[in-house]
Amino acid sequence: MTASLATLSLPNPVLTASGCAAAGRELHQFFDVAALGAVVTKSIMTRPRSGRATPRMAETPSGMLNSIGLQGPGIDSFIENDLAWLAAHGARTVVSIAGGHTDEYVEITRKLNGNAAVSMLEVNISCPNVESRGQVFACDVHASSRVIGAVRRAADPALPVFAKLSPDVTDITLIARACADAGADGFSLINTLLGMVIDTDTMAPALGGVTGGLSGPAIRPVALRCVWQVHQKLPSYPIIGMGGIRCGLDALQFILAGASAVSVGTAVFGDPSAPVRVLAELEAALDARGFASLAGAVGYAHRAPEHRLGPDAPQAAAS
Amino acid sequence: MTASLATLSLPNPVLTASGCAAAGRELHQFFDVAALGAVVTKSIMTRPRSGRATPRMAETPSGMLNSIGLQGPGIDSFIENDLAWLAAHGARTVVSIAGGHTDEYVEITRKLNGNAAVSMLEVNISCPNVESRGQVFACDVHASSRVIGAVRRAADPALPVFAKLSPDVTDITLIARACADAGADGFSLINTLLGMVIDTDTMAPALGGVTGGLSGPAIRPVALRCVWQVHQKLPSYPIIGMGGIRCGLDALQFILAGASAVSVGTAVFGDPSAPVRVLAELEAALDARGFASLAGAVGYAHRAPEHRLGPDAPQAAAS
Amino acid sequence: MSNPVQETAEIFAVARVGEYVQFTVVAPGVAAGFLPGHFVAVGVGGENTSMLLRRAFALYGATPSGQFAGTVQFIVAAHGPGTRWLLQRSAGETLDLVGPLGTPFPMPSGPAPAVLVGGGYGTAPLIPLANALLAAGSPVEMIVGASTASRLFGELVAKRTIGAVTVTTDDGSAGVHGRVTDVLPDAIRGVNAEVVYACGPMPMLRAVGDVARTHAIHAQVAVEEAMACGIGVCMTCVLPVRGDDGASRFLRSCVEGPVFDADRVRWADVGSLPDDLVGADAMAWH
Amino acid sequence: MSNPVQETAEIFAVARVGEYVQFTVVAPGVAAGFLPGHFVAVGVGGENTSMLLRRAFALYGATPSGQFAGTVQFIVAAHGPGTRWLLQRSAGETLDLVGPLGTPFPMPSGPAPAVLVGGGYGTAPLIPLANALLAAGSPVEMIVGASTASRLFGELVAKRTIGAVTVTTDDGSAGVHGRVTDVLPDAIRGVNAEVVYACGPMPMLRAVGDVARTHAIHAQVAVEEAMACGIGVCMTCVLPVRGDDGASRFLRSCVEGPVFDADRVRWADVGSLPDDLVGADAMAWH
Ligand SMILES: Cc1cc2nc3c(=O)[nH]c(=O)nc-3n(C[C@H](O)[C@H](O)[C@H](O)COP(=O)(O)OP(=O)(O)OC[C@H]3O[C@@H](n4cnc5c(N)ncnc54)[C@H](O)[C@@H]3O)c2cc1C
Ligand SMILES: Cc1cc2nc3c(=O)[nH]c(=O)nc-3n(C[C@H](O)[C@H](O)[C@H](O)COP(=O)(O)OP(=O)(O)OC[C@H]3O[C@@H](n4cnc5c(N)ncnc54)[C@H](O)[C@@H]3O)c2cc1C
Ligand SMILES: Cc1cc2nc3c(=O)[nH]c(=O)nc-3n(C[C@H](O)[C@H](O)[C@H](O)COP(=O)(O)O)c2cc1C
Ligand SMILES: Cc1cc2nc3c(=O)[nH]c(=O)nc-3n(C[C@H](O)[C@H](O)[C@H](O)COP(=O)(O)O)c2cc1C
Ligand code: FES
Ligand code: FES
Repeated sequence: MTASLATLSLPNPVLTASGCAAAGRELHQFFDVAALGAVVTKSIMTRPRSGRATPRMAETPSGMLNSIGLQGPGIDSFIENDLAWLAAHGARTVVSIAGGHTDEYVEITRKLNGNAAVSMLEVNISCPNVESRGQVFACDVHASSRVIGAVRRAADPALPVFAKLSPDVTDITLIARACADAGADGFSLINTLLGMVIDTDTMAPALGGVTGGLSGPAIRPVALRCVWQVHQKLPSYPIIGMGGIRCGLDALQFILAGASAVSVGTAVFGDPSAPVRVLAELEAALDARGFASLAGAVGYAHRAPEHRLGPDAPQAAAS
Repeated sequence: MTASLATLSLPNPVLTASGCAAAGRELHQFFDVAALGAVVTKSIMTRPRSGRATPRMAETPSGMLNSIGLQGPGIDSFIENDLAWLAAHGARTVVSIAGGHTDEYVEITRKLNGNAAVSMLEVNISCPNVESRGQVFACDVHASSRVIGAVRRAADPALPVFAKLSPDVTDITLIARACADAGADGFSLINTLLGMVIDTDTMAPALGGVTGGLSGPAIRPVALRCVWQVHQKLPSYPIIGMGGIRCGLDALQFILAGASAVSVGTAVFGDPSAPVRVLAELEAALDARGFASLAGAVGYAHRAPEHRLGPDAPQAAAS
Repeated sequence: MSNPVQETAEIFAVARVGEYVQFTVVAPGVAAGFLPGHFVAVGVGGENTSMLLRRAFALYGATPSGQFAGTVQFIVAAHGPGTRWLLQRSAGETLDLVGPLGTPFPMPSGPAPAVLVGGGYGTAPLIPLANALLAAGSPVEMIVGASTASRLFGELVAKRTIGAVTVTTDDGSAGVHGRVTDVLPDAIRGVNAEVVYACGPMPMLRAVGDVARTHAIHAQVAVEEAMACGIGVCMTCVLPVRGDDGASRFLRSCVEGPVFDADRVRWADVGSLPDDLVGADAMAWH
Repeated sequence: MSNPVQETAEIFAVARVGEYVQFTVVAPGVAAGFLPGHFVAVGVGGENTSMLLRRAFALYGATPSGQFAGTVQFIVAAHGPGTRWLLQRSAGETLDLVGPLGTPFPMPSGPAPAVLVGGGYGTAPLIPLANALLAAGSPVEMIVGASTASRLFGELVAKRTIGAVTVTTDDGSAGVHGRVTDVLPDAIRGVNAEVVYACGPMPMLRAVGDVARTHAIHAQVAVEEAMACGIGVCMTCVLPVRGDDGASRFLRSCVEGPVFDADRVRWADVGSLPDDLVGADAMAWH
């Protein structure tokens, strides 16, 4: 079930989500990481980062908040240890990169150029822009466009560059359009929603970081709406859909809304082998609906009823 | 446990949420509507409205989507039947008003002026602006400010006017600031998040309206964050907090984040007497924490640890 | 209104009936107000569930007094996660019920011959209705249909209640090979019916309405629309219904229904927004 | 790594022990890899639950072979909704387990006298540790403490295992009136301990570490930090720990712990971000 993401072709459309699979090693205890479409690694920055103070998570109804703060070893250690491990284990790797200013994104990109272990760059622009008093890049068309343009120019031309967008904006299609114009080859939708919980015992915010990112099935309707909107406005741009995917039918919703692949994030915390299970269930679901190829299902829900018959029409729809 | 919302004083801080209690009559079968702080009525427009085609709802993890489309009888019938019934039953009433353009909001406001049954206007600006190709008022500072300013000028000066904001914006504090500058006396936070579900059997959007509003506990962390942010930026403006409140401790979180009252919405669908239960639980929770008054708890979670002692300090915090 | 109450109801018995499961629960408040056509809204999933909304089930019966005083009965078919959860419950556990809800079947003012048509578990609310009609002296005929034999419900009880019942299945696995509407005209003529009552899938209800109309009698049908609240506050459960004034409006099937006069329902427009609906003109941009 | 597996585990027995409940579940894969100090992550809430995350419990024992072959045991204290759900389970039902997880207690290379200190249910993982130490020829002393008598766990089993146990309670309702650290110095001296092992609340672990340091021995302590994944992928469960190089880092308590050398943990900085942590300088605007 080949998934096609710009110039990249993957054996299947199920990926991990950045920050929910570290660099694959721990999940490899539960399933072969090479069996996935790709491993998307935790967003990496130039230097080592401590991350935020604990508590870093709070469970919420059908979701969770995290305020990890991009704890990580820095790009050099990442390349030497994590990327090498992933390559040695035959995994295709999407490297998620992050930064506090445009130059940092470019610096990381350059370090990754020419590394055969990298299949794609996912640019996490849900980071505070240190040059703009901490405003998140992804919340501003200009900042988003500047980072994506710079990464696209710096990156090996053969390497697809996907912009990972935040749902915390008035119109996600405007940000997507700006990124597309700046050279993004596709989109990863969505990052977490900003949320918070107050601990009613301490009567203070439950997270060390006060606010945190909301993920899990709770946000799935919002994620699906974002995929739907961006696919509608920019139908030729491939999308990696994510946000609360727990089973094959959840993944199918994203495909039908316009995603060419999906990432499984928070679900891994409850079920470490969720990504391979979702893959098997998605394959069965597509099959049951008579789709000969994944491509035939991508964006299918956008078709007007009268266009649901035809070469790609699943039997279910034709009957 | 008096709640104070600008010039309005309510016997307690628990209200219904607009669109989740109709005009009180049906809930009165389960509890006395006069026992609540106030009944917030379904958003009313000038003329009768059919609302959207069905299906109008989809259950989602810890949430639901609705695409009712503001079905309602129009302001005249509302005043004659619903408002009269509420007054006859001793309920304090917050009338939620909606419109497709500024004049419509003004027209409704004028019709409500001088009606003793009305305690407050809640201006639902999460409506498409027909003069701006359907862009939602609440997603634009100018449109928001224009509507709120016009309603404030048209309304009886003694009647508090609250702006009900949408979370689907890049920075809700900017919209709040614009509404405050235009004369809003306070805020109702939040309306639903835009979301969607795709039916994997029909492979088409599950809702007649394609997208719908996400409500319920799933959105509580987002709602709480919005209340926190707006209270932080505009501490002197009272807030009615809502979004996924199901029990007294949920309500307490909103109070601690800065809300002076709360609305219980979707929870009513699972438990018709949720509002009175939430009220009893909230009272007990405040009591257990040693708060002598509701006012002492409003925004308490914003205090730095060293300011948690003092006249309003609950015993729990002082020990 | 139906004077609904919210009750924590102990499950008295759970019994498998064909593909369905019959619940008998102790809910005196619900039982007290019961009339045929009422439904209950049942909380599903237990504490900490991700399912917020109640599930609606037509009441199959209520026993306000006597040996099983204060019990009500309803029939559950497996559908999605909520009904799956219900089907895993057993006697002694409790359910959270709100009911009785809805507008019941209108009863004729005096004795009046009637045909009752049930599709699948839709037969359930017709059994207490049959009893009430018979008690009022009305001759009753009953047709019970389903796609296949295992999906039939209530044919034995119906036979016991009324003396005779006509069974149809789409696949011929039981009774007459065909649809309920194939045998309805004969039944109407046979008993000289003045009214038809029906409960079952929407296409069936529509077809029953058509047959009734050709015989110039009314059909009172109980519809099934997805409901969020079940008590009339949310406006999700509407369908387009013609009023006395000739104008059509979206009416709430949970309070103004679930029983409607089939002739008033605009079947072809269910699931769309007809232009001539009251207030449809105000829907620009919505 | 601990070679964890995911297993659907039938509950073999549920037994109340003071304020706690002891679960014995059939999980041969978990049992196979068990070493003292390992924990399991248990799914809670069942199908359609709103609780996404697993709950961590220290393993109280595992029986890889013999009569109860393939079972593991853990102790659950009531805390919030997840543990409340667990406490409602009964034998015959199944649980979803991932384990064994974490880095177990390091064992001395040869026989070495040790003191084991358990606070509340923290005694649980120390019982299999005591057995392992005794089997390796190490003399073992054990201190079991709690705020009050009903919160004690394992004092009888400890006594049976080791021959003697010192009990403390903060309120004096059982054993010595006081804290575990009040009796720890005597215990260390009594057995001439080369190492202390502890599991219990964070302030207790810190205090145990302080006592051990004054006696110039190591304390290996099992911490409890809120965990989202339990398997090392999410970075929620960190605490600041000094490394061999003298530099401090946030380490994951689910894989690099839960057992740490108390001297390496920067107790005073747990819950904050010390400036000198590796990578703290990169945290502007975060
Ligand atoms: C007035 C009325 C009477 C009913 N009587 C019976 C009965 O006697 N026996 C029986 O088995 N079923 C009956 N139903 C249908 C029953 O309510 C649904 O099968 C059930 O709600 C499905 O829930 P689920 O979680 O299994 O499925 P899901 O499809 O997962 O449900 C998701 C959501 O959609 C709603 N929904 C889905 N299908 C329906 C439907 N057909 N009708 C209403 N809501 C739906 C659910 O309430 C829920 O909120 C009745 C419905 C109504 C409205
Ligand atoms: C390594 C380890 C071993 C443990 N061993 C035991 C044991 O043997 N017996 C026992 O009763 N408890 C043990 N705990 C604590 C137990 O995991 C928590 O009490 C439980 O997760 C609380 O879940 P809840 O839903 O009841 O509470 P809630 O407070 O509602 O839980 C909400 C969320 O916070 C997390 N959380 C809350 N408190 C804790 C805590 N103290 N530690 C970790 N996560 C927490 C939960 O996992 C959950 O994700 C252990 C924890 C860890 C990390
Ligand atoms: C603990 C945690 C850490 C995350 N870290 C990152 C990250 O480093 N970079 C990133 O782009 N997204 C990160 N995310 C967001 C996820 O990749 C994903 O976009 C989001 O969680 C929605 O998907 P889900 O609901 O399946 O988790 C993180 C999410 C979680 C829960
Ligand atoms: C079925 C339904 C109808 C609603 N109708 C309105 C409305 O007419 N006007 C309005 O301002 N908000 C409306 N809302 C939003 C609620 O008032 C509330 O802001 C939102 O649902 C969040 O609160 P909750 O999670 O407690 O429901 C509606 C919500 C639901 C679920
Ligand atoms: S289901 Fe809410 S109004 Fe009918
Ligand atoms: S709990 Fe996820 S890394 Fe430790």
